[in-house]
Amino acid sequence: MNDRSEEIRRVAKRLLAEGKADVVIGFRDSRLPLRATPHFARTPAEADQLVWGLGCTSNLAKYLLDREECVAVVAKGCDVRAIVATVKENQVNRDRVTIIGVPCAGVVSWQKLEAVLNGRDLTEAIQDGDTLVLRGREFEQRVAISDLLQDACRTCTVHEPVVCDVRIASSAPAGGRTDEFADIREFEALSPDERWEWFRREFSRCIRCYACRNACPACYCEQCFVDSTNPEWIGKGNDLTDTLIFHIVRAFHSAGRCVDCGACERACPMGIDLRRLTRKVQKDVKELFGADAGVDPDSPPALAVFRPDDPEDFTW
Amino acid sequence: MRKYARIERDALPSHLDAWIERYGVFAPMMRDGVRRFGVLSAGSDAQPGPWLTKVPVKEMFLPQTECLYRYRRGTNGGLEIETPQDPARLRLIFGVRPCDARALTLLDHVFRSTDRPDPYYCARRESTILVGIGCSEPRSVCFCTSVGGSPFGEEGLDVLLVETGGDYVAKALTLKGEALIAEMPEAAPEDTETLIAEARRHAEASMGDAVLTAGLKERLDSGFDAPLWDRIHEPCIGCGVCAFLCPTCHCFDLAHEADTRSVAGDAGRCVRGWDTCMFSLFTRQASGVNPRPSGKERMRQRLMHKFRYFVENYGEAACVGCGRCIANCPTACDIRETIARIDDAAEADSHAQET
Amino acid sequence: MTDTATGTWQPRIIAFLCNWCSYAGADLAGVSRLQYPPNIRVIRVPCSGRVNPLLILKALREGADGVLVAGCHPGDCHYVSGNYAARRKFAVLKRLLEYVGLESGRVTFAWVSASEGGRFAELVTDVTEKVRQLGPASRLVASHE
Amino acid sequence: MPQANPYVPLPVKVTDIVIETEDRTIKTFAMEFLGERFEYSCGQFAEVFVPGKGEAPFGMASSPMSDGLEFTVSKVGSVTSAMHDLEVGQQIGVRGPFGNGFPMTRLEGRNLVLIGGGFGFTTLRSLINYALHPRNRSRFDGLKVIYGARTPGMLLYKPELDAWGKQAGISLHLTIDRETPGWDKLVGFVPAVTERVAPDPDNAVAVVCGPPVMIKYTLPVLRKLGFSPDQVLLSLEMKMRCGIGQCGRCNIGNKYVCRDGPVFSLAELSSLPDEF
Repeated sequence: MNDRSEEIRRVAKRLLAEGKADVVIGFRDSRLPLRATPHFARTPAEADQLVWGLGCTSNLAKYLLDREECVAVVAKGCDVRAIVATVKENQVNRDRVTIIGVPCAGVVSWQKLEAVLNGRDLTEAIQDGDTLVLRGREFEQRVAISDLLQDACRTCTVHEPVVCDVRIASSAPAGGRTDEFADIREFEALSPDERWEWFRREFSRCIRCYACRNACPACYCEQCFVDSTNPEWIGKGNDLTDTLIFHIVRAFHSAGRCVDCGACERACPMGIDLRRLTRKVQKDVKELFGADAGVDPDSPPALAVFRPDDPEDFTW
Repeated sequence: MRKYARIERDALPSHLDAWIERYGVFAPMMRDGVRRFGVLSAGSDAQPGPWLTKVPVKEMFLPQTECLYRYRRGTNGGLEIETPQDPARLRLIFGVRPCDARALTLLDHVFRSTDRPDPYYCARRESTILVGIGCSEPRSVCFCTSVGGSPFGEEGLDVLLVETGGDYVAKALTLKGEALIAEMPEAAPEDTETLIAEARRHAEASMGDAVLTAGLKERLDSGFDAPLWDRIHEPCIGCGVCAFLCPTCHCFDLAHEADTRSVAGDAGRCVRGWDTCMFSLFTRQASGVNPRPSGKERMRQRLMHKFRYFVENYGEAACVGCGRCIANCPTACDIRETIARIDDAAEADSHAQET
Repeated sequence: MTDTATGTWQPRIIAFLCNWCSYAGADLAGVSRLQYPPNIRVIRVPCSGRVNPLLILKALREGADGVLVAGCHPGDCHYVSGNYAARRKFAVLKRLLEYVGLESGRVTFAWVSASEGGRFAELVTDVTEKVRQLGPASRLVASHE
Repeated sequence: MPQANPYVPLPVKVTDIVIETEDRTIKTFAMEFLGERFEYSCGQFAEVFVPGKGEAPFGMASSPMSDGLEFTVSKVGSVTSAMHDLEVGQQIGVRGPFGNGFPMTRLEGRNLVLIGGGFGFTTLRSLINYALHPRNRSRFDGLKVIYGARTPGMLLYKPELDAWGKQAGISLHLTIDRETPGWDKLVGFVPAVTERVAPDPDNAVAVVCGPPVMIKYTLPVLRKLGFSPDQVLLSLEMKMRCGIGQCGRCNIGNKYVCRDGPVFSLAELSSLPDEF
């Protein structure tokens, strides 16, 4: 167990004992290497199961929605951004949330891990500096952690949480870099036909399981438009057009709200490049309105406000 | 006819090519980055690997979406219905894992061995030959042996292939299977059985943790209102990954879609698509009332259906231990742990009653 | 859509017009006997801010060859700021739709005031011509396959 | 003989439409099969398909002894609204029959106590007409019917109610919620009226169909009158799609309401999870 896990447990037990939290939401190990599962600690014994590591991927801000109890939440930089964004949208009562901020240098993408394993069964993963030693029944392979980090972590600008009530000490790199959206610009440079072909093909493997939507801390509508029967915006079958509209609208609904935590992408069992849509929206909101969700607690969500001189070169 | 045959590794592609001449042949392959069953074309090498397809073979029988019929109004307003043609060509699915094949026998209870069989499912089942491959290297998420299966299980298959020293032996399990291997070099029955038994023993011994399913149904019988359900669903985000990638989950929705080019819905189709009790919409009524209003009731339903109701109706659980739900859950919920927690809760409960 | 009588394709364009300005502008164009193509199907909405992007996608899904959304000029909104809010939404939406490969010209946003009958006729003429050049819509149209 | 393909609707033609209630929200549609047909029993249901709109399940309102097929439809959603727009002569589709229907072997030789409220009366009407048929009347003992609606104008099947009222072998107790000029029958909610009418549980079976709140308050009355849980039958309403126990939507415990129900005795329901 690492120092950060120990510190999280200590903090969790203190918050529970002091009555500052009824539940501490964090992670505990699952039986799979590099995969931690969200954990809801209400007793000291349960708090002792809390861990921190490369497999702590879920965005725990999701679990703050619709919660009556006083909560303490173990939060990475992106989780904190999501909390800030949802607090602004009045979905989470900040007074009832204690943020245990954890500086984070990135988490592992299990889709990337799956690709590296190529069908081999992983039974153990041990961190050795910047490297992970992956072991299975008949193999051992060393992989640079940076090659397994999920893409969202590579462009992360908030290794250090922007807000927190308790900070877990760590040697994670402070701050972050500026996201240049290089991948998005590259895609924009393709022809419309090429983009359409990519879009159709990439999303044709969607199984409409809605894991992307359900993992996203910004998706909290009481009734999602895909579930509406009157009006029925899109069919309930699996017409590719309907799948594409679902993903367009999901991305659009994230405008000015998406914190690019990558929760959607790592939830996708089919490995769809979902961030290629959400990041486009994120980039445009930044370019058009100079806004980035969840970074500044005091600025309103970008699409909830306007300026008289907003760009309108897109109009006829 | 012979029941056992030998297939040398190098000879497998030519057998596959021969089958391709006679059948539509499907095999596990990477399709757009996802390992699933796809059409095998002549000349491709489909050597089985250590993996399990991400999407189970279920999709070959209950596709994610399918048209059940098209309708249109004819002249004088008559309702004309057209159902899809039954598959003309026999299909051969190669490389099916025993857990997936066994799952089909469970689906048969629902769709086939009933007084109102599903014609679409049945047509596909009846026109398909299943060639399975035993799992010499079970993965760490596998628990087929805990739910009545085996890495070398034979249920549902027409032929079982077993890898041995780089080559394969084939065991025909049905008449269809015998016909399939009729032209291959014969293998000695007793030796082959010994070899398969040895491979099976070896694989079963290397399985991961057993999941205690004995008595699980009884614990669920008395545990509908157990406090455990308030907690167990907490990490679950209510998506459909576990159900959609489960080889035995089979709930579906029917939708009637009017052709947008038709006038006033005079033409359209009835579509069936995967659905799941994990979605809130599944049971929500038009009035807004939902008999299973939260994640708690929905997760309980899925587990109860698998390990209690299905057992009551058909004598076996609706789980084959393939581990897909474990490997693919976005929040790493583990059905093995869930079952263990049901056990713990039942035990704590019985202790409480004693004292 | 295909005109069954002549067998030639004619663009079918859904136009969401704000009640206070653009609809009145269309009215003025009509009263002034200004000529513009008959390819638009007008849906009157209280404000351009009312146009949920889902309505645009729904129109495309159901086979519209083009969608036009028109509202009051910025600063002139009957509800003070509806069109300002709409402007932000549509800026993002239009970029996103074109990013995934929808042809530029399928979806058009414009400001037309009640006094701009001429501008309205020009707008419809131009939008119809652009859609005509693009041909029948296929992207984001429900396929029913 | 059930249909070979349970998903394909059989074409039917609307032969008659009766507006049942004063607010015009409930209509009864009579239909005839145009080709293949199915036989059904009381309490079963069918999926009615309106092209361009979809399907919705309805209990058969007609008696199996009659030639045609009747459904009484309350206008609530898109399919039912589309049905209300139908005209005589139009063609739609029907697939079925689905469900267990009323268990005739358990009803035969018994005193039938049929308690209905509002729109829930439709399948009871099928049963009453079935039991009153000259070929069947001797198969059942007494026939006591308690039926309530908000107002006289909201009662369904008015001509039949008049006829039953004059017929021997059926005792009909009609009630409305509030005193209304010109109404000379009972006044009060169904549970209270049931208590007043006090059907004798001896050799009786009660069938209760109506809105949830009516059922909720009627069941304790029956218990008080001495009806045991297996003497009380209910018809469940649940979201249903396929009709043959496969799509999973109406699953409760190890039962599927569409296949194993919709008719359950109170005794059977008590062994199922409370998810309906």
